[in-house]
Amino acid sequence: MSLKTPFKTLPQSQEGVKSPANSSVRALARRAVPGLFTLAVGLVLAVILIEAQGYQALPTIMAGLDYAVGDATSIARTLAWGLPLIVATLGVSLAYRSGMFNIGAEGQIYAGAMAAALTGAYIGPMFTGLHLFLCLAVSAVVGGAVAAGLGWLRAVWNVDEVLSTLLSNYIIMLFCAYLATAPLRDPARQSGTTRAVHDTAMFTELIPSTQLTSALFVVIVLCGATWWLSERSVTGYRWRMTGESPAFAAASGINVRRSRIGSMAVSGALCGIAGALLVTASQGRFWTEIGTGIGWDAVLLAMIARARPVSAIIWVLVYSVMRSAARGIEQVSTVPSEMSLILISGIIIAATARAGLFTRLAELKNRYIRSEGK
Amino acid sequence: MELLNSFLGSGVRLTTPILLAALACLPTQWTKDLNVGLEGAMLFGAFGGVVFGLAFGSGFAAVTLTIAAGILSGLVFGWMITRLNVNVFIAGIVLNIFAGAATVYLLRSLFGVKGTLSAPGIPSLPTYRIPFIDGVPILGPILSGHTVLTYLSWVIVAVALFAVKNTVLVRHLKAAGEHPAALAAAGGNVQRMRILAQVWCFALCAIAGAQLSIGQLTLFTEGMTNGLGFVALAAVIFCRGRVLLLTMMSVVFGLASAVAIQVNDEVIPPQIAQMLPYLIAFIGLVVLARTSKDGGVRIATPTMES
Amino acid sequence: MASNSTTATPPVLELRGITKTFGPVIANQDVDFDLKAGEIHALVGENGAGKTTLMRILYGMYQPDGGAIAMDGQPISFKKPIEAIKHGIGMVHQHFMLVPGFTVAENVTLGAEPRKRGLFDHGAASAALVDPMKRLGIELDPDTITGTLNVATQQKLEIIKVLYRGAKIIILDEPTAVLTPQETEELFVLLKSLAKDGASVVFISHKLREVFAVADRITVLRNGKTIETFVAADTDAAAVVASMTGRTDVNLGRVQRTEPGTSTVLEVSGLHTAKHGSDAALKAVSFSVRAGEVLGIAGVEGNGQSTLAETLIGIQSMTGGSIRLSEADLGGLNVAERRSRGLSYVAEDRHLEGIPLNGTVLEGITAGLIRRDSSAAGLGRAFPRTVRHWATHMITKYGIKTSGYDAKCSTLSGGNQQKIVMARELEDKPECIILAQPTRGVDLGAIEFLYNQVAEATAAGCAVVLISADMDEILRLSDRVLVMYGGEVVAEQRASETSREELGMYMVGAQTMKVNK
Amino acid sequence: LGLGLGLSLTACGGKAPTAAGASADGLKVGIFVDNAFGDGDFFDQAGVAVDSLKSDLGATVKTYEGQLQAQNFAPMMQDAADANDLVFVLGYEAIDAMDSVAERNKDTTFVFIDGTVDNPEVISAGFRTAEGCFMAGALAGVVGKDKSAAAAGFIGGANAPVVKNCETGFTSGVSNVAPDMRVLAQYVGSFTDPSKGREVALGLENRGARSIFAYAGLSGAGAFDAAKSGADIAPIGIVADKSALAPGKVPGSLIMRVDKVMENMAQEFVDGKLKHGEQRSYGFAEGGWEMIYDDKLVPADQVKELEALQAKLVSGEVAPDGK
Ligand SMILES: Nc1ncnc2c1ncn2[C@@H]1O[C@H](COP(=O)(O)OP(=O)(O)OP(=O)(O)O)[C@@H](O)[C@H]1O
Ligand SMILES: Nc1ncnc2c1ncn2[C@@H]1O[C@H](COP(=O)(O)OP(=O)(O)OP(=O)(O)O)[C@@H](O)[C@H]1O
Ligand SMILES: [Mg+2]
Ligand SMILES: [Mg+2]
Repeated sequence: MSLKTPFKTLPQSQEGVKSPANSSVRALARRAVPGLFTLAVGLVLAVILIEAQGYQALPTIMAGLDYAVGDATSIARTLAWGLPLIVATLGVSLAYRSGMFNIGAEGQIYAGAMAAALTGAYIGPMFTGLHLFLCLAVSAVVGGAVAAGLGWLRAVWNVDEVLSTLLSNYIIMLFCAYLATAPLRDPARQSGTTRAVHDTAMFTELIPSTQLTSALFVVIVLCGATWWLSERSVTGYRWRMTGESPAFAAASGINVRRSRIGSMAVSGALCGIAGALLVTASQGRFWTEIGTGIGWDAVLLAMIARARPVSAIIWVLVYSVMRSAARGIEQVSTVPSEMSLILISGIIIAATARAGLFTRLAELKNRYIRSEGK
Repeated sequence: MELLNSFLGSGVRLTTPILLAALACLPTQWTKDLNVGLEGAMLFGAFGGVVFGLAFGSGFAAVTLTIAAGILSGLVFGWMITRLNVNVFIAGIVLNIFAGAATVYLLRSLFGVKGTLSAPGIPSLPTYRIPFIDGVPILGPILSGHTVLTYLSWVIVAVALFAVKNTVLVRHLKAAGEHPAALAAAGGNVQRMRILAQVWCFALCAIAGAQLSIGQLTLFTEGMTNGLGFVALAAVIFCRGRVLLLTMMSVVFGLASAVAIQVNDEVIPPQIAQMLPYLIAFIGLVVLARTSKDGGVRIATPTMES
Repeated sequence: MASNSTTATPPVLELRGITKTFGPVIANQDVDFDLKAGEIHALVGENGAGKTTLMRILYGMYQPDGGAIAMDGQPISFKKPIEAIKHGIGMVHQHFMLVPGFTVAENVTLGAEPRKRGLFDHGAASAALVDPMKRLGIELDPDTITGTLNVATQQKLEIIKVLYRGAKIIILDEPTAVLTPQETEELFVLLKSLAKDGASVVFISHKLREVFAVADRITVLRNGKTIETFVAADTDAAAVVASMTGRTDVNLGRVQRTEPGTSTVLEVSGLHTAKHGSDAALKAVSFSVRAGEVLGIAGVEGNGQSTLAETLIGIQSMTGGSIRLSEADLGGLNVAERRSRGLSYVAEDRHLEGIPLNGTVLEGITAGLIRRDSSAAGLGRAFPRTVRHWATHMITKYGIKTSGYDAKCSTLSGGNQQKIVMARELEDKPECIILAQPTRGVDLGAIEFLYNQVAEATAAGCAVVLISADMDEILRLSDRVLVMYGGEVVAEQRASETSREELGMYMVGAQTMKVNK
Repeated sequence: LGLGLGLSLTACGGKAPTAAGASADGLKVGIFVDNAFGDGDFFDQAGVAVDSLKSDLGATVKTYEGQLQAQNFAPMMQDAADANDLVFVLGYEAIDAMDSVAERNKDTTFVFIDGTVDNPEVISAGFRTAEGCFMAGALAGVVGKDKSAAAAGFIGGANAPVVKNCETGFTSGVSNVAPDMRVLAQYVGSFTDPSKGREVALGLENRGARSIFAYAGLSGAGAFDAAKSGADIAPIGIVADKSALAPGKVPGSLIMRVDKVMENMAQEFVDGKLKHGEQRSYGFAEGGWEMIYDDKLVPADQVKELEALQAKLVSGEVAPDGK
């Protein structure tokens, strides 16, 4: 087979050939432009929003950042908040890569949270590691099954998954709400919550009163695994090709149905685990609003990260810091914490519009220069 | 009979904002720039209705100014997705999130309140009782006693049905979506069509929102659209560009919500009843994909490239 | 230079020194072109030579960076297509500019709709088609949905559109790529009659036979520059090819191949399929291909060739019959399994099935390698160093012009994209390869290279099924030719014993011969 | 850009943010709500206490809004514990977070409002919901009788136990004053959807209810709005005086004196009389509930009748669950 031809004598890929030092510096600078641009937009927006409320912008922002990342405890809290979101965002990204727009993250998170809450409360107590594993596994299976079912509908019956996943959100969330308020309600509670899980189904806190638990390690492992699966592995290649061009994938022998269902299953499983983390690393039980909005956050962050795992993780971290900072700002001023959502909206639009904006500007400049020349 | 009347009246009222939002979204589906930000646009509309209503003390002024603001926002949104190449799907989701946050922020900044803005100064749109029909069982609650915006939504349906058949504009809108290069090569203006669709979308969402805040109620509540935008979106995706089907779906959703409200919690738990519109849409989607040739065609394709 | 400066009639249209760049790419550089009333002027050049760009500038779709355009001696510049249309310029684009969901009448009148009281006038729209249709001698129901028409009819619709707009200057960008010889002939008759009526035609094509059949003058572009303008009657194909490629040794005749072997590799018998999409369903298709043999399959598009290709590789399922590859039944196998048994496939739509358009060259070229390499299944690494080196090797071996294997496939030209496909499929060392439209839109240099690769593969014993709409391609490459019509094989001939004209008769169903079933 | 930014950062004035751990002397009180203020209901009633706590006790008061983001509950609760001596917690969803934080921060006193929590570190202040709703029911019955209504309407936000409790009290209240009157109960399925609340109210009106009591948060505002825009229903207020929502239509309101309870407890805390683990229960007798009537809509004799009934309820002569 041609693989065995002596490669060593072949020229390396052309990239390696041309890279003098200063051009790489310039390339780095060019790469930094988008980041700086969005940062600047975010900062300007923040200043406006804070000043509009009658506060000094800089000290207020600093106070917020101090609250979010000021010391180890703050960082731990901010990170703890972001953990489930990271997992969910990676899950959504994974499906996006195979062209499956899993807008149903919210529903899958709820399904996973419910599954973990029930496993944690009605099974056990038992050895912690095992119990936690069981919780995560069950929620992964439940979230995965939901998503895989929707993926199957798309792959085999051609049911548009954008709409089916969107609708599944409401169906699942309302069904979970029904379970939590009626048959599976904790009788000791006045509102719609399930029973508390056993202590053995809770992650242990790493830093006291930060909610940063050993779930961190689970998330790190999941990050690594997802990155490998999506970007490096053969399966990831098949999924990406399916997303890129289903016709190409089919013609070159990739099982498109399997890729679609498989990627949805893993995507749903990750969302399910995100839900499980909400229970086992934080709430200790399911309640009707346990993950409100996380699914949509994940969808948005996955899109803005263009479904690339590393970029998704970075975006989630930035987002977490912003949310946390806004909570801090709310405590020291009357600036509503909704500011963070306004900011992130602005930043995302700025990031996606940047290229277009620059082309428009360049166009204007050209037109100007041309008119000068005439 | 009383129960039926109340159910029908309720159904019509609940249908109105869904129908308006769905009609708003329709042209954006024709131009293949499906605006998924209906929820957000409606929320701004509802907010605008109350703010302008308070400022000018008249329902008419409130609706007019809200529509004007909608048109302006539509221009900006359209400019972003056409000239700045912002992905319309991302922009739509961002709009939803942005509207939720910005209305809260503004509510606080402008009025210093949280949650609900309810003031005696907020005007409400009058309802019209049609003299003879009003008392007729079934027909009465359907035809009589609604706000001008409800009747407007029916007029828009009729106009849309007519326009699809007989206007050049709708043809260009559809061409801009189905084969933009063809329209451009034939001398049409693709960008103008795409922007126009968004302007229409925002203007009608403004009306839908105003119907919520000063038509049905006379107050504004944070997040008062409560998922209506997504229900409307489902109707739009479902109808595949056809006005009549869109109208039917909106009515079905409206009636399903009415059922959910009227049914007793001992018969069906409220959560399950609330699920109804979504379940209907879901099952309909599957049936559509199985039975019709274009059922499987996806229309809402978010794209990932930058 | 066989320039036209001596001719008396002043040109209706003159382009002087046109320059257009796309970022770093210079698409047109100082291009001169002129057009006279009543002439058919062919524009030829290899892929990426800048033909389309030049015409788009003329049509107002692009703004030139430099140069001037004059019409009837008056300087003009078009900001938008509509301005060009108003000046009587019509363009039939390389890719159809028809809205599939619209009716014929709606498509033709798009952008210039007849109105009554501000509304679309259905009656007038239908009536407006009558005259252009009469001029072209065709009949079409104005209420037919365009998407349901076959390509040839859509092509005619494009011309009706141009005529409807009252164009005096008609640009056709590769209009014959999707037409049969007969349809091409019809088109030429039409163009000539239009020219006789005083219209001027710009005709872009890669097929020199066609150019010589129809054109009065021929302008050659190479690398964005005007090389030469020939008077068609005073020159020959070799001169034009030399001008296009800058080489004099391009082979335009039959490709040199070794004699085919005797053992049967692919055996298809009684193949039936259900109807799928716009292509015909297969009815009792039977044939066999020997090792080292090239079996050409000719036919008008839509007569089942695409279905045949997709059924052979396993994308479409069959409803009856059998496919055997070296005695093994491929019946219930999926694409991957068929490929593992030694079947390869070059898809007809390169951008859709051939390559991942937004993927990298690496991802496109290694598809087969990754599928074959079982050790990498599942969670293993998709692109270990060996695979990347192999890809680099292929890029050099096949002369693929790219900045590296990390380049996006969409940044490559059509010919280079096709080289990726061919490299991938041929390096699979298949027992049998199905080539569907392997050189569609590929320039002469690349075609020659690809043919040689096919010849090499047959020399190594590979059986080839060559499906092509290009009659020259079939006659240059194949040993035997089957003609398909309506999903059936209606003729079988040895390539050396038949002619374009004879095959053409079978292709349009005017004649059938008994074929062994 | 950088220059402009710098200028705007320094030049623009405005208040400085109040430092996070400001160490003013005196009592420091935190109020944590699991959702947010602005519900026009329970949480806002607690918010009423802020001013009086500041003025009467000279306390510094900080508020914390969980905004139903469960993940934030524990960290915010921890912030509240760090910054305050006394923390009032409102909202059932925050119980778990409060339990864990209270156990870790024994030097901070946590008071849970409107519920009973079994935790030796937390003080519970429960409201006898059925008792309060009983009087709302009695008012509904009286008003309905005047309009010779066949039924009284009850609108619930969700089918949760507290709401069910209230429905029970309401029903017994109605039947105590108007034994023949039916009670129509309907659940909105949300505490934040006024337009649905309005439709439910209109539905109840259609089925014969003339007085309506909405235990449904913001969704209840829809019932008032329906009355305001002409529906023939008398909406009864809950938690606060709701007459402004439908002027001239509200016969009375059942006021939940969350603010008073909080003030009193804060005073007791200052006096050192508050013991961790205590479980208190508030009704009309303890000043937890209070009825106010609109004397233009409810004649004086009826008010008297109702007040007498309330006295019986307090004395135990009448049971709120109708037994
Ligand atoms: N819109 C564009 N953006 C960037 N580059 C372009 C664009 N259009 C054309 N080019 C580049 O301009 C050059 C000329 O392309 P053009 O399409 O005019 O060639 P052509 O002669 O029509 O080729 P073909 O025979 O393949 O149709 C090519 O190198 C191509 O890469
Ligand atoms: N909008 C564009 N942006 C960048 N490159 C483009 C663009 N349009 C065309 N090109 C490039 O121009 C070249 C020629 O374009 P063209 O559309 O004529 O394709 P082609 O090479 O002729 O292929 P085909 O065989 O499909 O006609 C290709 O390299 C293509 O990548
Ligand atoms: Mg071209
Ligand atoms: Mg081409």
